[in-house]
Amino acid sequence: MKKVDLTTQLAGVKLKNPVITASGTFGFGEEYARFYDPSLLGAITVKGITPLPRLGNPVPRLAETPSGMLNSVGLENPGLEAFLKSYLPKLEKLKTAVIVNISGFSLDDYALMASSLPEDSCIAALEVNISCPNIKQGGMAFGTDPRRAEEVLKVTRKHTRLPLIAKLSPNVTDIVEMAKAVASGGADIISMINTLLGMRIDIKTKKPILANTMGGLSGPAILPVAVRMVYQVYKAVDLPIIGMGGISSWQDAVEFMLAGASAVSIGTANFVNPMAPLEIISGLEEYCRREGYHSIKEIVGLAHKL
Amino acid sequence: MKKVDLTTQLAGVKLKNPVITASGTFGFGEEYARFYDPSLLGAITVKGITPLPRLGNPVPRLAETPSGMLNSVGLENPGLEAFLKSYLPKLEKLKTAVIVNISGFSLDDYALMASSLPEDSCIAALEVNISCPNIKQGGMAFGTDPRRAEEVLKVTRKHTRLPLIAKLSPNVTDIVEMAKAVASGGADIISMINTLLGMRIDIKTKKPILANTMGGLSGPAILPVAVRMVYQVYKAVDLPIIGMGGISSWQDAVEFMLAGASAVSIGTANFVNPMAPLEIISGLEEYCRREGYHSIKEIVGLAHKL
Amino acid sequence: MIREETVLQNQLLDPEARIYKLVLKGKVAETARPGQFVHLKVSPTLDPLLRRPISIAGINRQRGEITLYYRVAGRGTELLAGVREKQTLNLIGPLGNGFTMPSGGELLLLAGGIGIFPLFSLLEALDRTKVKLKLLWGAENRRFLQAVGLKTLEQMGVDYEVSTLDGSMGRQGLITALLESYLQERNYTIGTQSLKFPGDPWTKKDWDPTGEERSPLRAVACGPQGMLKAVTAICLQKGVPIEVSLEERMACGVGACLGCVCTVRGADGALARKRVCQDGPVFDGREVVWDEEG
Amino acid sequence: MIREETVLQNQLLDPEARIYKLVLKGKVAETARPGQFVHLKVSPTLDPLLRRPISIAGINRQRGEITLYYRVAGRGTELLAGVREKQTLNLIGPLGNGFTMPSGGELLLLAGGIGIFPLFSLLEALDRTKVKLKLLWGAENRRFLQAVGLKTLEQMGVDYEVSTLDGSMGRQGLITALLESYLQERNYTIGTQSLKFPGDPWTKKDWDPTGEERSPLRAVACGPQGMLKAVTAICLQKGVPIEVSLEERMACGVGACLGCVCTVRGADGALARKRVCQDGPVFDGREVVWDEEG
Ligand SMILES: Cc1cc2nc3c(=O)[nH]c(=O)nc-3n(C[C@H](O)[C@H](O)[C@H](O)COP(=O)(O)OP(=O)(O)OC[C@H]3O[C@@H](n4cnc5c(N)ncnc54)[C@H](O)[C@@H]3O)c2cc1C
Ligand SMILES: Cc1cc2nc3c(=O)[nH]c(=O)nc-3n(C[C@H](O)[C@H](O)[C@H](O)COP(=O)(O)OP(=O)(O)OC[C@H]3O[C@@H](n4cnc5c(N)ncnc54)[C@H](O)[C@@H]3O)c2cc1C
Ligand SMILES: Cc1cc2nc3c(=O)[nH]c(=O)nc-3n(C[C@H](O)[C@H](O)[C@H](O)COP(=O)(O)O)c2cc1C
Ligand SMILES: Cc1cc2nc3c(=O)[nH]c(=O)nc-3n(C[C@H](O)[C@H](O)[C@H](O)COP(=O)(O)O)c2cc1C
Ligand code: FES
Ligand code: FES
Repeated sequence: MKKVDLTTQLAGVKLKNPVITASGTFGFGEEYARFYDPSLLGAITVKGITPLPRLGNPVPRLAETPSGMLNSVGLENPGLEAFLKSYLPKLEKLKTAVIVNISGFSLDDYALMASSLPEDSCIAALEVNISCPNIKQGGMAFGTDPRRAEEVLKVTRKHTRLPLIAKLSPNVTDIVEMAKAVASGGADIISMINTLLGMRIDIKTKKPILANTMGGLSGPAILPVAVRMVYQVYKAVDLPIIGMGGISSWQDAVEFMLAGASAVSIGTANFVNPMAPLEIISGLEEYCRREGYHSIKEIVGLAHKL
Repeated sequence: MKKVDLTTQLAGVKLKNPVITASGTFGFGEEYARFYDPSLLGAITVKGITPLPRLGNPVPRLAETPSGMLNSVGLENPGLEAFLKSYLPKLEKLKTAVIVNISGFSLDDYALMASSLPEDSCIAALEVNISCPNIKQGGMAFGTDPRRAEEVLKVTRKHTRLPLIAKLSPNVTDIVEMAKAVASGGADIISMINTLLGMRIDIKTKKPILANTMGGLSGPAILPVAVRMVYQVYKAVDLPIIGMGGISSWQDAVEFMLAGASAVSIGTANFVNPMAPLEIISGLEEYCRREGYHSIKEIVGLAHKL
Repeated sequence: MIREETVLQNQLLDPEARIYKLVLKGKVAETARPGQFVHLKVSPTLDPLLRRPISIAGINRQRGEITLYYRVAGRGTELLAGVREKQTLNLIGPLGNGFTMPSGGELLLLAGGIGIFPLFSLLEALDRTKVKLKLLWGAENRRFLQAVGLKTLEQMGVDYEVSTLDGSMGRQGLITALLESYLQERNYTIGTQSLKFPGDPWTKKDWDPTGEERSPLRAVACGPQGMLKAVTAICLQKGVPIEVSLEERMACGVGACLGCVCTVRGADGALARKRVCQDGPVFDGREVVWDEEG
Repeated sequence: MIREETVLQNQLLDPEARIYKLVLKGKVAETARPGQFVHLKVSPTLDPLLRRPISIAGINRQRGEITLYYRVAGRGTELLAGVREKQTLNLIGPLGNGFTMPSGGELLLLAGGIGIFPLFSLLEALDRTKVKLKLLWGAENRRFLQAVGLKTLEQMGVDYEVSTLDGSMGRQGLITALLESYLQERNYTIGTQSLKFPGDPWTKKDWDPTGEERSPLRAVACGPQGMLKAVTAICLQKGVPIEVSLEERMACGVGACLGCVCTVRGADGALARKRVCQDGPVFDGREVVWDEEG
């Protein structure tokens, strides 16, 4: 039996396979090392970093929803300095491609982070998060206005030679317009989708469950919205796509790739089944073999072609 | 034990209880009569009507998703004339308030339907559907552009004295902006949400499952998005709200009412549990009794107050 | 109509094709007719959300039992396979129109693969002292046929012929070949002209052998869509009236969602939609428009 | 860490409070420590999606068994209640840090309602020839206490006092009153000053009775947040070191999602977050900031 070529090329970024773990769901790469060696992954994406440390929002930060969950973590993170000093050296040892997710409250924030993150480390790319629904200024506001999204990308682009991934918010009327904006801002890759804005109310206390009232909806529930958006953007914009949103099985991953994703990212599924990313890697390989493809690249965007 | 007052007043519309069945999920009121007497409901909403009969989209029109489903029925309906001649007389006999959902491809379409639907029949209100994701012109396009949404409401308003319900699409960046637009266009009531645009791909055939490629996502999966939007609109706009999107239990219905809905509409849940609307009516009553409310109206919007 | 029925048996018949036999005790048996189906809830949770339609393959009114056969096709039927005896299953049914039951003449049953299942209930219910029966069954291979129903057919003493794709039993090839030679052998002086719709409006008479009957032979078919289309074309061309049992993805199962429609040509010649769940699943072969453009 | 364990018992203890005892056989028992928890998958489908954290209340290393007690609180525990013997349950565990195990002195256990459960495993594991034990338990009423654990406590020969809200057993009122009189009666010359954080940095010594010990008495508490806050305040004010087992809504259970944090005051006096699942669930009472503004 011939081996299937799982290597994936995203703009300049080479991955050993197309399976990535999503920002905010995989800590800083160590938490899941008790289950398997993270170097088996195509890449890992770390929790969103901001220039200064953040405590994030108060608890409760989580609420379950049908086939999904809400979170309002609010970008709790150690800040840029501590990331560089304490986390990056440990990430270096994981021997896997690292994507650093950066979030800001102003254009300067993005500029600062882009210029501070080293270009010659395990960092394979920066994921520019313009879509976090859990913070008040900045965050999603950048991700729902095409002009501001373009600006964020332009500024970030100026301050680093690392490949830039623009992470899109699904909370928009026209995802294609947003994708075109970040493309013209200089994004090399598009990742999508971040969480949908949602909320739940506790019928006993009659208050919102989340201390922050609203939160980001993730998990299988949002999969059909994510597949649709990947499909639309693949058709309209000529950049590689990292697809995510509710992927919990290799079948889901295949669906995203057929829709046009060159790689996939696994988020909420890690919480339910820590082995999901590895099961997805072998499921993708097996699917290609069974269907007679020699390389995983052959299935990208097939749903547009047949 | 004192009886709880379930009567509900929506603008001019009086309902015996706040539980309505959603357009497109309850046929023309007869289909579920084998399970219970539809006059027990607060109101029923009929399938979206257009001026001319429509065959709708080809099959497959349905795809299941985690805790949800996609449909691309595409407004199959008998047309205005047949509705008036064959369906309205039968609806009259159901002895329940009827909401007629009207869809159009142009402003003239809405004007025609508004002027043709009788003001002195079982029709309690018209629901102006500006949010159907399954048709190419019109439909959702009206529902994602605030100016056009306002225009549709204005034109419809001119041609009928029936109360107007504006049905909002969730596929927008800013739901509050849309709600304000339909309010200023003359809507008496807001109903929300229609379906989220989604798609699925068959990994065996590598083609979209729905013949129409994309479809509308409904069911429990979308509940947190719907609750969030009802909450936002209640805060910003002073019109009564009919809340819907994924309601399958009385607990869900309470959540919508606490968020700000004066009534709730049950859609996809009918398919899974035909008795859901009745179970929700008695659950709401029991909840009020247990929590010490004399009238269901007291719980509307409580999540904003405590 | 919404019922909790008790599982008496849930048995794997064919490990390769993953086909199960499910026997349920409850009220559906009281009113069920051959060709109808039940709409099953396969999980008590919100996922998978929708019910699953399964044909009623056996009806034992005395014992209050129905028999279903199902193939594990995806997540829903996978969960169904895990259901154990004595558990209950929530279902809606019986639903749909069912087959027309002839009281005489000859009935030709055409089954493709697991399309045999709904035909079992028809076989069971027919008065075979009055109606002559012939069954043609096309499938993958011998193993499938044996696991799924040959024994049942033999016990019932049904006159049948089979075809298999790999030639491991009966004639090699498709059921269409079997059907064509059967009609040729019998050299029916059946329909003198081909049947079509409109211009050949459907009348109950076609199915009433005591009336002035054009064709003593009628057919009923169940199987994959391609097979139904092909056998319908052959039958109508030879003037043999045919009923087909269609499948379509369903949500409500009761005619409310318009999810499961098929396209038909109405008496006025115009295209129209019918709901497989409520107006079917059994349709007159003449009215079905197989390709929407047609 | 991800395991399929076999259900040996899933028994309803108290029909009114809906409390169940669940005994599982598998590998968790090999390494589990008192105060840790397991993260259970309650449905094979995608809904409910998340795992449920349940404390380990009993560890039998020889037999490879753990015991859990759970209250039916919502959809997830409702599904758990339906699990039958011989089925398997998918779980991750053991997770969390567990209680500090003293090797001498006196340990005061403070339980609020079902907060008794994780304390069972501590009771079981302590060397009671070396550590003096006292348990104070506050609950709703006598029925609850009897159904949930009094028998177990008596079999173990534990010295306990209870309080009930309705006065149906023990002292009427809250556990705080019980605690205050206990400390008063004993008239401890324990901490001469109240314990706080920072300025009173946490040292292992507090828990090491062989060292130069300020307090021979230490406390461990588990129960609702309000009770934990109150008993912590009392203990610290009297100079009694206390460990508390916190609860918070969890997604990952392994420290990756930052969903389950609590607020702590670091050694530098600044507020910081810790993860209940990974850095806890057991925390030093002095570091916990109960109200974020605090
Ligand atoms: C009237 C009718 C009678 C049927 N009778 C039988 C029978 O007796 N035995 C049997 O094995 N099968 C029968 N089927 C097909 C059966 O309903 C599907 O195989 C089953 O729904 C697949 O569900 P799943 O969850 O295993 O597959 P999935 O692929 O996971 O299902 C996903 C969704 O697609 C739908 N779906 C998938 N395949 C089909 C299909 N072929 N037809 C309709 N919906 C589908 C499911 O209902 C579900 O909503 C019948 C279908 C219809 C419409
Ligand atoms: C470390 C830890 C140990 C625990 N040990 C026990 C135990 O031994 N026995 C026991 O009965 N309960 C214990 N709990 C509480 C138990 O986890 C919840 O009662 C349970 O998750 C409720 O799930 P549900 O689906 O029944 O309720 P639902 O309300 O339907 O749950 C919805 C969501 O909220 C979460 N949730 C709801 N209530 C709580 C809660 N009180 N704490 C944390 N999450 C909650 C659920 O995990 C789920 O994600 C523990 C909780 C934690 C954090
Ligand atoms: C708990 C949690 C925290 C998250 N934090 C971040 C973050 O810091 N930055 C970011 O870009 N996305 C964040 N996300 C979004 C995920 O990366 C992902 O886009 C989203 O969850 C959809 O994928 P999923 O359904 O597979 O989880 C977070 C998601 C979750 C559930
Ligand atoms: C099969 C189907 C058909 C629908 N048809 C219509 C329609 O004709 N007009 C309309 O305004 N909404 C239509 N809807 C949307 C529902 O009325 C409702 O807004 C949506 O399904 C969300 O509610 P639910 O999650 O409870 O189903 C349809 C929904 C479904 C599932
Ligand atoms: S399944 Fe709803 S109309 Fe047939
Ligand atoms: S539950 Fe994810 S960090 Fe604790």
